[in-house]
This record gives sequence, C-alpha cells and structure tokens, in this order.
Amino acid sequence: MQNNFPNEGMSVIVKTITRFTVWLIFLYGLYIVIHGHLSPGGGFAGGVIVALSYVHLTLAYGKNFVMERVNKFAMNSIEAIAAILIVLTGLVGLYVTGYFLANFMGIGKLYTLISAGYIPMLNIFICVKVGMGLYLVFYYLASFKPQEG
Amino acid sequence: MILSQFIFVPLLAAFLIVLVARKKENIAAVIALAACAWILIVSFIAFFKLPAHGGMILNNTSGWKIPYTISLILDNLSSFMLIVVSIVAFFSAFYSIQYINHFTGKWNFFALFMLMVTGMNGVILTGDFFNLYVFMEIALISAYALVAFGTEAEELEAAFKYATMGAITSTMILFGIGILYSYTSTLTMADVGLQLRSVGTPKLIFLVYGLFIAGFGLKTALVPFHAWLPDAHPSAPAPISAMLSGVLIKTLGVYALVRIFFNVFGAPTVVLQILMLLGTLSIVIGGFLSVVQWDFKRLLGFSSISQVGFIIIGFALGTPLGILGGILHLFYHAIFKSLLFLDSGAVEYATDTRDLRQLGGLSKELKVTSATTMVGTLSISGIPPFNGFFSKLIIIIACISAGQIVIGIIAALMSIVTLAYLLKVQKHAFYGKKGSAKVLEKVPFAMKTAMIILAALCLISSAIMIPSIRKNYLNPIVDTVMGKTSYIDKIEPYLDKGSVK
Amino acid sequence: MPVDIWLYFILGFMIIGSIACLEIKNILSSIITIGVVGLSLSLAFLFLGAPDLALVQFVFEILCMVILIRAFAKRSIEVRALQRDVPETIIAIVILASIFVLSIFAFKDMPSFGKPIVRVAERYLANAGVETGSQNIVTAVILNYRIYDTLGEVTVLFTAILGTFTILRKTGRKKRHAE
Amino acid sequence: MILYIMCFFLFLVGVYGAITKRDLIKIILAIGIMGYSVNLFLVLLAYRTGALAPILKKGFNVTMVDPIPQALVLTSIVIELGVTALMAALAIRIYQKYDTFDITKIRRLQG
Repeated sequence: MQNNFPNEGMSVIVKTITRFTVWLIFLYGLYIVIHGHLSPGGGFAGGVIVALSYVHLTLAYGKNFVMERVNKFAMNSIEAIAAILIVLTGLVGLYVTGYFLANFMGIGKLYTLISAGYIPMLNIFICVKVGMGLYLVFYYLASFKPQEG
Repeated sequence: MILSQFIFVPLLAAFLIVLVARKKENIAAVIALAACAWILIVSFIAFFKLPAHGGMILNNTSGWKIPYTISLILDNLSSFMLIVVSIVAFFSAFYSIQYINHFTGKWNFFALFMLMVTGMNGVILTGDFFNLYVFMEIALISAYALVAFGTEAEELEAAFKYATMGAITSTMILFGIGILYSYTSTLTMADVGLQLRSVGTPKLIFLVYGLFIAGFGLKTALVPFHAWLPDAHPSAPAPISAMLSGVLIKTLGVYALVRIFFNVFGAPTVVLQILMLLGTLSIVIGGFLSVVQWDFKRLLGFSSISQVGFIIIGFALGTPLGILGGILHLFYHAIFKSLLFLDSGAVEYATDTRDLRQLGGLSKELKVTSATTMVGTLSISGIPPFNGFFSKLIIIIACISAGQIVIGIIAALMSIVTLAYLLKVQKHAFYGKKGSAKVLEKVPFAMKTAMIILAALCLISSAIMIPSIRKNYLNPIVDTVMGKTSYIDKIEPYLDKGSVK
Repeated sequence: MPVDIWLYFILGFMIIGSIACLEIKNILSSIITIGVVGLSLSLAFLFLGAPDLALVQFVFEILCMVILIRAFAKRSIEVRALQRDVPETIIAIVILASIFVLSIFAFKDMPSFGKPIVRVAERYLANAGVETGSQNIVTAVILNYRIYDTLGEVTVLFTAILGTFTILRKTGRKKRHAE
Repeated sequence: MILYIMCFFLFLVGVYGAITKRDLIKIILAIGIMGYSVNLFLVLLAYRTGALAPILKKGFNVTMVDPIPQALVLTSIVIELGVTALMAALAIRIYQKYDTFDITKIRRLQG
C-alpha cells in the first residue's frame, strides 16, 4: 500500500506490525460473526472487532491514510442500508408467517454452519451496521477540533 | 398485524432519511411528514377497530407466544396515547418544515424526530419490561441529541444535564427490572403480575417501587426530580419542546407509571400516596416558579411541571372521576402546551429573542401568533368553553369528592396562578408597550397553519365532554386504568403455559 | 475454589477500582482505571458462564477506552484543582448510606446466589436447539425469541451515532441574512 | 446475598460519583460504573451452581445457566456504549464552548 502521509501516526515498527495484525483482527471479527450461532459471539461483538481493526489502522497510520481509502459518506449509507435490511427482514417475516420479525427460513441441521434460519443473516447485517457506525463515531470524536466553529 | 406499523413505519422513515436525504434535504421533510400522517391515520383506525376485538389486540413478535417472546399490546389506554402522540407529532413535523430553516442539518433533525416517535410508540405498545426500557432509551437518546440541536453553549449544557439525570435513572429502572426478574423469572408485564399474585408481596418489592418511582418520576419531572426540565425544554427547537412537553414526559413518565403501578402492581396505596404528595408539590412549586420567569419558553417549562402535577394527582386519587380528569388533562395539556410552545417558537423565529423584557406590542405584527397564544392561554388556565376548563374542573371535583379537600383547594388556587403567569406573557409579549425587539421576519405559512389547527383543536376537543361520546370512548379508557390488574386477566389466555418437553 | 470466592475478590477489586477512578486527579489515569474495572467485569462474566458477554464486554471496553482517551486525554492535561463542596458531599454520602442500609433488609428476600428461579428460561434451554436451530442459546434468545429487543438495540445504537454526528456539526444555527 | 449487596454498593458508588463530581468526564465514568454494576447484577441472577455456559454440545446434556439475563446484558452494554458516545460528544462540544470540563465554571443556566 502506498502511504501518502508517512509522517502521521506512530513509528515505522508499529506500522510494519500493524500491516499484519490488522488483517488478523479483521478476519477474527468476521469469524466471530459467521459462527455467531455456534460459538460465543455474534453480530455485536464481531462488528466491534471489525470497527477496532479500522481503529487500529487509524491509530497506527493516522486518519488521513484511512480516509483516503474509505468514504465517510458511503460508510454512512451502508450503515443505513444495513439497518433498513434488518427492518425489511422483519417485514418479510410479517408477510410470510404473519408475525413481525418471525423466522421465515428453514432451520436446517443443528451444529452446522448453514443453519438456524435467519440468524446468520441478521448477524451479518448487525455486524455491518455496528462496525461502520462505531468506526464513524470514533473518527468524529477523535478528530473533532475544538478550534474550529 | 396493525400494531407493528407503529414501529416500522417511523423506523423505516428515519433510516430512509439518513440514506436518501443527506444531499437533498427537502426530501427529509416529505418522508417524515408522510410517516407521521400514516401513523396518525392508523392510530385512529386502531382506536375505532378496538371495540370489535374486545378491547385488546395482542400481536406476538417473532412467531412465539408470550412469555417466550415480546408482544405488542393495544388496549384502550395505549390506543388513546397513540392518538395523542400522533396528533402532536404530525403538527410538530408540519411546523418544523419551515421553522427548521434557521438551523443546519435538516436531515439530522427529521431522522432524530422520527426515532423519537418510534421510541414513544414502542413504549406505549410494549407488553414487556425490558422492551419498555429499550424503547425508552431510544426516545431519550434522540431527545438528548435534539435538545442540543442548536449547539449553543446553554443548549449543550442543558442536554448534558438531561443526559446525566436520564442515564442515572434509566439504570435505576434496569436495576428494578433485574430485581423483579429474580423474583418472577419472567419479563412479560402480565406474567410478572401473575407471579406476584401467587407469591405475595415481599419486602423487596418496596425497593422496586422506590427505584421505579425515582426512574419514571424523573422522566415525568415530578418535583424533587424536576431540575432538568426547565433547562432542557426551552433549549430544544420549538417543535421539539412541543414534543417533549406535550407527549414525551407523558409517555415515558405518566403512561409508564400508570401502566406499571396500576395494571401490574395493582395500585398499591403507598405508591398512590407518594404520587399524590409529589403531584401536589409539583403543582405548587412549578406554578410559583413560573411566575418569576422572564424567558418565554422557560416559563412554559415550569408550567409543564405544574400541569403534569395535575395529571398525576388525578391518577393518584384512584377514583374513576379522578382518573377521567387525569386522562382528559393529559390529552388537553398535550394540545395546548404544544400550541404554546409552537407560539413561543414563532415569536423567537420572528424576533430572535424570547426574553419577555425585550418583547412587547407584538399583537399588531404577529396577528396569528397573538391570537393562537390567547387561545392557548385561555385553555391552560381553564376558562370555559376551552378544553382546560373541563379537565381541571373534573380533577378538582374529584379531589373534593374523594375527601382530599386541601389538595382540591390547592389545585383550584394554583389554576388561578396559571392564569396569572400566562397573562404576564400576554402583557409583556403581545400587548403593552413596544419592546426593544423588532419583528425581523414574517411567520411562514406552515408554522401558522399548524398553530391555527392546534388552536382549533383546543376548542373542538372540548366536544369529548358530550355525554354520548364520553360514554362510548372515554369510559373504556377509565375502566382500563380502574380495572387495575384486570389487565393481567385479559392477557392471561394468551400466555403459553405449556410445560417443557 | 468455588465461584463465589472468586467473585468476592473481583467485586471487591471493582469497588476499589471504581472509587479510585472517581478520586484520582489525573484524567488519563481515571480512564485507564475504569478500563481495568471493565476488564475485570469481563473476567467475572467468564466465571459466571457467560462467554458471550465476556467477549462483548471486552471489545466494547477497549473501544470505549480508545474513544475516551482520544477524545479527552489530550484536552485536559492541565492539573485541575477541583475544590469540592464538603457539605454537599457529606449529605450525598449520608443519603446513599441510608439507602444502602435499608436495601440490605430488602435483599434478604432475594433467591440465594446459585439457586435462581428458572421458569421461562427452562424452555429456552430445553427447546432452543430444536426450535431455532441455533447452538448458542444466547444467540437464539437475542436473535429469535426476543429479536424485537435486538431491533430496538440496533436502533439505540443508530440513534446514538446519529446524535453524535448531530452534536458535532460545525455550526448549529444559520446566520440571518436578511437584516 | 452478599454478592448482591456488594453489587448494589458498586451501584451506589456510581450514583455518588454522578451526583457529586464536578468534572464532566468523571460524570461520564460514574455512569459507566453504574452500568457495570447493573450488568453484573443481572448476570449474577442467572448463575446456577455448577452450571455451564448456555451453548449446546453434541451428545451432552448438562445444566446450563439462565440465558435471558445474558441476552438483556448484551443489549444493555450496547445501550451504555451509545449513551457514553453521545455524552462524550456533548462534553467535547461543551469544552469547545467553555474551555473547561469543570461544571462549577460552566453553569450558565441557573436552577
């Protein structure tokens, strides 16, 4: 990755290690989300871990490095879309079964990855929503300049 | 089926506003208004469909039966509250279309507004203790953010104060819910009541009462817990002040208190006496403090404390007449207090100040505002034939017939004080000699319309007192509250009592 | 060692940590202390058979600490001499102490630790696997039986995030042009 | 029972901090402490002696702890984070306006 802001963030050692660990953290977050119905964890924990991987990158490389690669506006939109999808899941449940937010998918076989009806899907939506939202909160709170405005 | 609309329509509206309206801010107002109109219509449909369902509609979510899931419950009281919330929300949203032009971040405003409506609808409809807490937090968090919407120093400070107190007492409520859970091993309100019936009342329940009175009492702004209200309500933008004073303190406070203490705990005498005391204190302290205020909105804020005291003593009397008075005053106060807050917003919009010492002689330039404020003043201070007269009269008569003559006399005297402080507003803002503040801008169309319709409602809503309407529509509501734990009996058939496989 | 002995230690540590956090002058130390309290809470969750919560508490605590340190630590390095109102503090302590003493009587009615009344949850424990297909029963509860709560929870987070953006706008009010 | 009382004591420590401290950040932290105590209280209610975490294992039939309070605590942790973030935002804006976190110097509103 080309770094246009080499002077921001922490030292070279931290940056080099970050380059490896950030992916590990990110993948661990995804693992937690996908196995939410099998092992401890789920959308919220996984979402926060995904957000933390971004926070990790921001702390090591400085915020401009990250902001060059991700779009705040798009992140906000994705967050809203994930939230809408959760409500729409509820509406599909209402349409199919007559109960708001009811499970409308097959339960599948217990103890397997593809099972538990809509739970894995909702976990993914929640992870996207929580991850995007919390990273943006961190970004705004940490980069708020009291001198402006 | 019909009940989940009250949740997902405003929720989808809020999410859509964030998704769509960030670049084109005018769409936000359209979406918000459409959602509010939808809820208003559905709330009336639900109200008139209710008798056909035997006075109770219960929708389970997620396809299981209570107590294994959360149910949305509509009975006479909640259906009535939904109508009050929808009316005030619709007119506040309509008013905001043009009012909010003085602020930046229109889409933030409407999204938070819709989330607040979602939270209140959720609190009204829920049949589950923990769910009540969750939706209360939605309404409160959006309220904190909206109080600080103008991001001026005073507004931020008021919001911080509100957030601190709100967070402390919400935690207290959660603690109370935990204690109840440990004792009954269920969270469904009706089931909790049922379990408490079978095990009797332990000492622990008094701790729960204390935690709940502190928790919901703060949201109602009863007197020892009122410190946040006179800061928070004036700091918010005017339509939000109307929402906060008009419906938020009533849904999160009065409604929750009534639902929990009357319908679940069966109106224990201790609690009624405490509420009576706090209500009387609120009437007196709120009334006298509002006389000395010079800030238009702050005066109205203290007045809200006083008027909520009337509602609370109505309910705390525990007689059918008192409860009728409480319900009526809740409805009427929602209308005329939101009208008065909208008026104060119009004055601020036009002159950029709300300090009564700088205002004066506005009645010629702001004709509509002046006239509607007059209607609001007459209503709130109980001049016939405006609506406030009937509710206050009923509360005072109920006090006397229940033997609480002292409280009746205090209530009667304090409604004269109400007239006094609102005449002060009339004298210093609209009549009298011209002040230093000039009218910089005309009050725009949408704001005027909302104010005129609410003023008309002040008169029209007196029609509820016509005996036939009262018998058909108000008495079932009173019966819901008076029936106390009959709420539990009505829900009991829906409870899944199947044994574990 | 039985679980409750561990919990006495952890809770005692949390109480001491909380008091320390409130009384330390330096704000950075305060935030770090509360982080330690939060992490010991996560440990307590592990002892109590709640690995889900331990994980969530752990990651939320880290995020919370990072946010608080980034937001506050730089801005309040100056040592603030906080003079305190002695009478006010004493009144507060007296009131809270009396509430505490009264509550001790009330807590005698609680079911004793380790032997809760489990009524509704018994069905979740017995049937959740068959009814929802989820191996993790906590997930089954939050995402199937009580999913309406989770919808509310997502909304709370959404509201808080939106509120944060709203409050951090550069300017709140527009200047009046026509004057 | 002593554990519950200790939990309530922790709660009161939080209340004490929130109502007597003069520093906006300390108030936020005190509210956090109250949140911890309530969460711990709820999970203490769920514990059954000798029980395991509520995760099914193939072929084993063991007693498990009560999952409902755990579900509630999960929700409540998220809500607390939301409140903390919002209050932090408010505190930063107040700092920008007044240049201090000390509420004795802020108090522009009376009452």
